[in-house]
Amino acid sequence: MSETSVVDVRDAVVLLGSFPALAEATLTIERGELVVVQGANGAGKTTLLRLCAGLLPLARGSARVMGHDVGRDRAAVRASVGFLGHANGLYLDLTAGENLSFWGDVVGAHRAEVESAAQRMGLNDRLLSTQVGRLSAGQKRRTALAIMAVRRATLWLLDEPHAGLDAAGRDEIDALLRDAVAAGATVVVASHELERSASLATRRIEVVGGRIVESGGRE
Amino acid sequence: MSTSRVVGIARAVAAKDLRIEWRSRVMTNQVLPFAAIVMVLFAFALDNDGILQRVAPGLVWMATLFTSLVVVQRSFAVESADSAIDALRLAGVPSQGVYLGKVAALVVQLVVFETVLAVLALILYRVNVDLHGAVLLVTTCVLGSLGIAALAAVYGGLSVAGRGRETLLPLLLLPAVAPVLIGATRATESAFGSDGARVAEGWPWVGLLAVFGAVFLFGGTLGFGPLTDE
Amino acid sequence: MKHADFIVISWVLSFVPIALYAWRNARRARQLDPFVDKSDKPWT
Amino acid sequence: MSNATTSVPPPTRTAATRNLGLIAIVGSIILALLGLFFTAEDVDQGSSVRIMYVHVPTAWVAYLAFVFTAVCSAGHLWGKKHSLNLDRLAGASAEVGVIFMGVTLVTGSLWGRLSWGTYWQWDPRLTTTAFLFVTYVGYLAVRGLGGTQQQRAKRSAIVALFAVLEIPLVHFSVLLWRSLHQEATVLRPNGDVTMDGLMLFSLIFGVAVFTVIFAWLVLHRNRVLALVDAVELRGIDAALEARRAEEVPS
Repeated sequence: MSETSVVDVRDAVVLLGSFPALAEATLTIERGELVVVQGANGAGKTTLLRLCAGLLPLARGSARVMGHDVGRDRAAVRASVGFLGHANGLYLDLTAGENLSFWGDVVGAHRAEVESAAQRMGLNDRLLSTQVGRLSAGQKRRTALAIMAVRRATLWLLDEPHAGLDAAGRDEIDALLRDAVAAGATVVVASHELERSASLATRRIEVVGGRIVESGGRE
Repeated sequence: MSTSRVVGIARAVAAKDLRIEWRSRVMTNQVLPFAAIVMVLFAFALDNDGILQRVAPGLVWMATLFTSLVVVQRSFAVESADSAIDALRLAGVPSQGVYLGKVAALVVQLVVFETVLAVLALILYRVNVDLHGAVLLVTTCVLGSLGIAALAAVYGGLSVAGRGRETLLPLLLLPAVAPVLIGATRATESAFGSDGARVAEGWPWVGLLAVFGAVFLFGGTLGFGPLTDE
Repeated sequence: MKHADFIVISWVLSFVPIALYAWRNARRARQLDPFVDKSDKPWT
Repeated sequence: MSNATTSVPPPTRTAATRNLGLIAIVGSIILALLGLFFTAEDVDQGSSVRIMYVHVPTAWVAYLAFVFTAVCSAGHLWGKKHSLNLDRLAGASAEVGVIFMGVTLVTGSLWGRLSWGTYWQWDPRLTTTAFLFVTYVGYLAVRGLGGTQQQRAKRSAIVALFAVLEIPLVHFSVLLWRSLHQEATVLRPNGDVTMDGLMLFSLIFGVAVFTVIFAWLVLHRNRVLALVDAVELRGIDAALEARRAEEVPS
């Protein structure tokens, strides 16, 4: 468990109401890994992601992301983490480009950075000038990923990113995630599609009854 | 979390809100024409210059109050459509910046609305305002809008957080902005010189608006984050 | 209506809502009781 | 089930609430005797002053209730434990406050009818009372929003603090507004009544009685809210217990 580990969770217990969604889960993720988290619905996949995103309080145990404690310095954790749930968090009335430049202003990124992020995520000029409301699900997802790049998020937490996409769309997303890892990010994807994760992940883990089980891939 | 960062975020949020509003033109295509028609109809209904001049200030501010409901509703509907406001929070963007940005955008839209209405009132109801009166009017519009926007942004944020129905905003906002309605209307009456009111009498009311605006801008900056956070 | 009626109505209207609220509350308490156990009632 | 709801004492009853209840009932009877019979009629408005003994106390206790709600809300927000009990106390106090405020408005307008000749007058106190009534109905609506109990608590606490912040501003602006209208109100029924010793005592006694009633109601209501939350948690447990049983491969 070297100090450079991006995620360092030890015996974490997270309660949803009084139900231990995470019951003494332990996990470490190193920089540059692409981890796929599997498990049935309600087993705790989303809870694990939300914990790492600094969105849930810990009942017991410890959890540090990029060296920051998820409870105490929550703001620092959230600033370095990109969490993408089912909603893309975009402004439908604005164009994709305007959404990107808005986020650029919010995080204080320069114009060049915003443009390079757009290119990296395969957003051509035509798409950038289209209103988000008129984009396809896959294009919206790509815009949301581009925003993560603009935000320079070092840990990408994606909850079922492939939901609602056709085969082509899914391959595109996988390619983008590999690009993000290549560019130095660490990516954790929660997905319950078995064959999808085989090709994508450098490591696969499973959440069963609130605990984490390594299930293959690089150990 | 330096103030310059918060100001930067506020500017970005305000610019984004105003660009969305400019693109959808709800204000210029629907809200303003509606208000203008109401002003004209009032002139038909009351058909007496004396009364019209007395009523004009109250009418301008009542129209502003109800317009603020529409503007706030839209301002936060845009945020919750694709959970954009959650994305901002999840990214650890300081809520003070988001709040101040929303308030600024609301103030701009309300002041534009009030200006058009006031000009309409001046023309339709043949009210004449001297320079001193005009300064009082502008100050009242800005401070009154600030007070309304500061509270509206908080309660608007509330309706996004919980599964709040839209009916919650008027119930919470309208009683609370009563002081703005009273203060701004009295100050506007002084500016219009309606019923012999002198301009100097308006300034104490502007003081009330300033206190109201300051209190809820401060309270809102503190309260908006926890209120909209999970 | 004479003065006296107003006064009586005022007093009645002062206590009736309180009694109604208390009664409705007690009824709700009895309805909930079967679903909770002693640990949920620290006051007993 | 139906007979259980009448004969069996409510689970929220304890020695404390029983005693408080008795004191409240005895106190109310004494207050009625004092207010309706023993105290003298007012020199100007005659017997209509007898409404004062319910109108003024309920107004006072309603204000007390909303301040108590604000105190509990602040306690919940800045307390270390973010205790849900403080949140429930704030909610119970606001509910009782709204009932008392409603009563105050009704008795105020009845009294106004007798002494002013109209059911409503823009008297600063009455106007602020009406404003408070609507504001706290809004607060109770916020308590009804969905989300977890902690979310409800935090959200309601902030709205309660905003509501308390609004009271002085509204009261001040209404006072300023009414001061512009100098019409000499011949009679001001709300408290500007020349009172002899017994009348003053009865009024203060009335405030005490209604405060006891307030405490009694809030105690019971707070416990019912605790039961509601407990049942809700048990409900979630049961449902999730079933879910968990079916997932873990046996």
